Amino acid sequence: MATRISRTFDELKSNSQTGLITYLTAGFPNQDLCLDIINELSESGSDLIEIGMPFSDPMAEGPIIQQSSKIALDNGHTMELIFDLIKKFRTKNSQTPIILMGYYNPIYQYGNENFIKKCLDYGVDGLIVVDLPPEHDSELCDLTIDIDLDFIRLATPTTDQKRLNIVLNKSSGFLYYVSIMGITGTKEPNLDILKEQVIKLKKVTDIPIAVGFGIKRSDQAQKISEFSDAIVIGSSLIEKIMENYQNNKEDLVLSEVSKYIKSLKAVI
Amino acid sequence: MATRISRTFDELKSNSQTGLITYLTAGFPNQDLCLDIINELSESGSDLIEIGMPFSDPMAEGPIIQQSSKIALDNGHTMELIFDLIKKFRTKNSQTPIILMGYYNPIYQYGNENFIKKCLDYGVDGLIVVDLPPEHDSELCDLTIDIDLDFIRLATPTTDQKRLNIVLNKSSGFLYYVSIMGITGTKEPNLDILKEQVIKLKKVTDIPIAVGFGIKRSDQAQKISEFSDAIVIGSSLIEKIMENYQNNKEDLVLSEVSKYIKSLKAVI
Amino acid sequence: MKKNSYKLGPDSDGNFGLFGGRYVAETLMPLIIELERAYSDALIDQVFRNEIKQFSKDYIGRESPLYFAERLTNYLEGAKIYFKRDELNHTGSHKINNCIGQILLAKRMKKNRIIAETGAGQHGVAVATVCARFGFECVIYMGKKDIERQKSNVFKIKLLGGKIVPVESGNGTLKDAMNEALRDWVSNVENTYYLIGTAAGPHPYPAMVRDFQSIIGEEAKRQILDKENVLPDALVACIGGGSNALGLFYPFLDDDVDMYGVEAAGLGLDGNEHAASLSKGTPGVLHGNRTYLLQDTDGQIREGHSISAGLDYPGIGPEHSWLSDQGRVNYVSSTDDEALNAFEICSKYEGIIPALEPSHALAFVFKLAKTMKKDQIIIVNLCGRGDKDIETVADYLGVEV
Amino acid sequence: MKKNSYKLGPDSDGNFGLFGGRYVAETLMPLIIELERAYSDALIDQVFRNEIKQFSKDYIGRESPLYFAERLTNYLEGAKIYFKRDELNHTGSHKINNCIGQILLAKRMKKNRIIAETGAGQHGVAVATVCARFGFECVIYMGKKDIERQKSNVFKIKLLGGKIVPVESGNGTLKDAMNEALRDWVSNVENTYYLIGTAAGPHPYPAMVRDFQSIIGEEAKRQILDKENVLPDALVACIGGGSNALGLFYPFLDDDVDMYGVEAAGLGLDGNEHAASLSKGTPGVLHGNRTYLLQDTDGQIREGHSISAGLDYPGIGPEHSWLSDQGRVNYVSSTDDEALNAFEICSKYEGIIPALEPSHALAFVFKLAKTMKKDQIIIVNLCGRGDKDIETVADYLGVEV
Ligand SMILES: Cc1ncc(COP(=O)(O)O)c(C=O)c1O
Ligand SMILES: Cc1ncc(COP(=O)(O)O)c(C=O)c1O
Repeated sequence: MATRISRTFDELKSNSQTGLITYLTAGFPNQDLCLDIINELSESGSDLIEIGMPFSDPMAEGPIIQQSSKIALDNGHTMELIFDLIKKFRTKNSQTPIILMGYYNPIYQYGNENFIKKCLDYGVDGLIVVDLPPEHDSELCDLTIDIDLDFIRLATPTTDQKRLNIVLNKSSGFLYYVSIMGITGTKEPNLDILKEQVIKLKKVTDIPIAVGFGIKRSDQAQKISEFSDAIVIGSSLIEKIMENYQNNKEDLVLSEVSKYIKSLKAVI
Repeated sequence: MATRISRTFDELKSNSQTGLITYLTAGFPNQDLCLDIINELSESGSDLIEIGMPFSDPMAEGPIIQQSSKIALDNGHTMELIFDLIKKFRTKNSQTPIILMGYYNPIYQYGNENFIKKCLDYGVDGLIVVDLPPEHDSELCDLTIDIDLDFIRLATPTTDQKRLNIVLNKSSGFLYYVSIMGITGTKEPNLDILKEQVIKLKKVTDIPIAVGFGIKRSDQAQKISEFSDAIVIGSSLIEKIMENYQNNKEDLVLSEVSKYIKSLKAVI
Repeated sequence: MKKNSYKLGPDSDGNFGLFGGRYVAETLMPLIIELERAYSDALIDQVFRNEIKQFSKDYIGRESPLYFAERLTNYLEGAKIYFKRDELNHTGSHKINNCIGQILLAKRMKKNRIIAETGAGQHGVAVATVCARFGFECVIYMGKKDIERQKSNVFKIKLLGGKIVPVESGNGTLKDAMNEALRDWVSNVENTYYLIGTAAGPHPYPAMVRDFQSIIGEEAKRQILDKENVLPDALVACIGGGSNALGLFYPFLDDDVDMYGVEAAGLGLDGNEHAASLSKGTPGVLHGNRTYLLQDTDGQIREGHSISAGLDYPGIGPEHSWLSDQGRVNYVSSTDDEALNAFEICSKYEGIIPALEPSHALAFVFKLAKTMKKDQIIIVNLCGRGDKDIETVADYLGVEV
Repeated sequence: MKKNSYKLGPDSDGNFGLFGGRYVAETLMPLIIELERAYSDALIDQVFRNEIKQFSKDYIGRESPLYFAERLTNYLEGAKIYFKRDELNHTGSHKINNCIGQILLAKRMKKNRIIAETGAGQHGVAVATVCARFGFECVIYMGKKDIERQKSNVFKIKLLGGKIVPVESGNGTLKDAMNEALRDWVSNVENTYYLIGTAAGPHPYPAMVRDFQSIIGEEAKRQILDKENVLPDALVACIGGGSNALGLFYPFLDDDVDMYGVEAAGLGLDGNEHAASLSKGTPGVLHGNRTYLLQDTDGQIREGHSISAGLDYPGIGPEHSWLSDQGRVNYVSSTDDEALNAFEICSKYEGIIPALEPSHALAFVFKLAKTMKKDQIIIVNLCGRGDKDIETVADYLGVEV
């Protein structure tokens, strides 16, 4: 079964392009603007969009994404509002894959089956659950096996060969390679080492490889795009939005986002 | 050898009188006024005078005498000033016995022999050292054996028969009976019990018995005088001086002292 | 091992039935697996076991006494009450038992940078203590609010050479400090050992902390048999994350002994101002394990409240969640007021000022003892001393300290 | 007993040579003699001895460890340093050893009103503790200034049910509190027991307190023989009134072991801002005994000064005066600064925050160890924990707590 995600990667590949994946926290900076930004992201060239599900205790995030989650929660974020957001997005856009990214507890509380059903109904294409390692994810992952919902796993610099097999087993959509040892938006990857690691990965899997967690500047993006199938931009995007929004330049948010995405897209 | 103290008691006895012993802290309220008060005391009818040697840690005294000691020390009291006081007193009065009362440490620091010699030279007649029980007083007491200086010991309601013998051995001058269990100027004695105790004492010793520590009012003085050889007035006298002195009625101090002593003398 | 034992958990993935596990970011998984292996190796290494024994004796001051609280027993007119006195340990609580175990493990693993979270600062002090003793770098994550509330523990940590990192994220309290410590760990996996302070977190922590704390129950068992020649009828301990309680309970799990874990009911279980994760929470996933949590219907974690800073964690160690579902241990709670009353009575009747945490356990003992016969026996874990709580109690009673 | 023993004192009047004795008001003499008799009787009563043993174990938490301070030893590069860890005792210092002994004696004597003096509040807390445990009335005399400086101990005493009487007389510090306690005693001889906190006061207190504290040295002797198979080369302890030092020294007095009592040199021995009664005082009589005192030439007692509230007593137990004159024990001193430095180093290197009192002993160990060989052994009495001193130290270091 070809999901929207694999179709997107196939297309990118056939065009010899590297994909651009952008991350935005649901409900940030507010529900309406969030929708506008997502629309803008896809229009400006984001090939896939990750939507972060805010959580009170986002233990893998750096300060920027933490803050965006907190703002969303303080704004009264609920899981229903995420689905509402996706529904509205899908009324205009049926192409760009949407990936929900977050922590397990909100999903678990929502009810795994219920959650998966909603994802399908509303047009979600993939899931990344940060704190569900392969050893524990079957209760969620197994529900996605026969449906059009990719279960995307992460590999990191600490993932050794043996572990990689465990990670890759049942992975679908793409493999999210965490380019640094750390949390989102903090360290910068060492590009030489990163390249080596990705090349190694490519030897053992056919699944596309997206690199994320430390990418900020277009020079990095450009270099990483040379050896990966997609790059993920998260914290730096949120930071741009935050700056403009908090300085009451709400009207500038969309144009800045557009400019930033286009600048990245241009080099990869 | 008949000391000034025994002569005084003999005289009182032959007149069927109870003696009045007054206590004043040396250097209180100041050196000059202290001398004037002592003179006034003897003129108003005090038969014997105890002069308190101020000590930083007067553990048997109540708040009033403590305070008088502190005032004297703050005024710069020294042992030499006591002897100076006595010297001046003796230029006008060679009759009234003077008893130095205090704690051992200042004496010990002065040097026991030196101290005893000074006492003799300046006309001191007796010593009361509050914290030198018979078990420990030989180093001072033995120095007084062949000289005109009485070593006055204390008995208390806690002194049992066996202990009384120890106390009385080497006692001279008079026996100071502490009428209460406590410190100076606090509790009032129970007169019935006190009477019994003094009568018991009189059965085992011929030495005069002075009662002190709790006597304040003339009605008490009167009753105690019926069964004792002398009464000691201390805290209540100091209190009278303190009141007048601290209220800047220095000029009234002497007349008030005189009035008080005469009122007591009249009833005993 | 017995077939029908309550002591068999966790399984190799760290599960106690539904609970426990290793719900962490992928970066940490290899490290956590390495930790588990190192721990299993250490457990069967006589050198390691001897080191723990020696430090327990000479450094912590174990064994801690089992003390017959005669005056309290007479006051309550019920069962005989014994105190297991881990408040006498070096640094004033049971926390050090675990810290000694883990620091020796860190040493074995050649990790010389130690990180930890702390709420009230008790665990932070214990960690800084063992780091000082072993000459390791020490970084303590502590919520900004907690830093302001617990100045003397903060200063102690500094005296011990520890570095305090103020945590401003979230609400600036314990749970945020734990998040921040996990973030540090992800970022410094290679040289860093995360020294978790209670029987929670990802596998192997819950089992490991339980094992290091089980000395409490092992001693208590030997001691009560010495003194009374029978096992106790009931064990009582307070529950923050659950380490002191498990430490006492574990060695008795297969014996015919009632057990009561006492959560903090704060201002009462009706509202949200409590920290009774088991009584009032629902299963969820936080800080690396599945367990009962205080959370809203969206799965967002709520702050706990308790007058006792060591109990206001919104979760509970996974083994407790399992023991509760199994019905093996009874979970009850005491309010702020009840704990304070117990604090005062214990001080006045036994001359022992307990920490506010075990005061919760004592408050429950006050109720339990009266329902029991005079020849029955309760052991309550007096897991911390009250020195640290003097100001809190004075505030509460309106006294200026 | 050996003929040539240092352990024979005092004689029947309480004299250690020139020192000691019973210099009290006549009202107290019968009581003090009764106390002495009761104490002698108790000493040979197996029931009494067993009670002490049991409370030492279950209530105080004895024995206290003898701990090899490996990191400090390596740091100083001299003799091997062992800590005798009486800071782990219930209430945090050696004071409780004596309090348990005396409260059991008071119980035997059927006195149910206990009075005591306290300076920093450590002894006050220990007394209030044992009073709570035995249900006795407890009245603590404490200087007004000290009450202001030591609020948390004051509050602890109240929590324990003790009544604090502020002493305004004199300078409102420890020595005045002792005077006031003696005044109370004289006034309430019949039902009142005066529980003196150090090896001073009138006979039999110095001997009795020494005996109750000797458990420290007895244990240490057994422990060092266990660990090293030899006696130590030197013993070091701080001196306030001298009880913890005597407790450690006494059982070794007839052995070939050097001993150092460390007084508080405050701002230095040159001025008056110290509490070095032996180094700088002269013999005199205060608080019921003859001993070295800080005093002026008129025999008026001077206030001591030390950063450590437990050391600024202007006197010293009489047995120390005797041991000093005999040349058996060396009396040295550490300044405020030296003690604080030792406080910090010990915290950082051993993870043990010592009280400021034993920090004086440690400061001397720092000098002594360096003059000794690596196979030689020093035991230092770590007689109190530093929790109580956190504020003082923070003030000194200019940190806000
Ligand atoms: C004295 C004391 N008791 C109990 C606790 C709660 O932790 P646990 O439930 O892990 O024993 C703490 C935590 O700080 C504590 O300091
Ligand atoms: C911890 C500690 N050490 C020492 C002392 C000094 O007393 P001593 O010399 O009687 O041991 C005190 C007195 O309060 C104290 O609290």
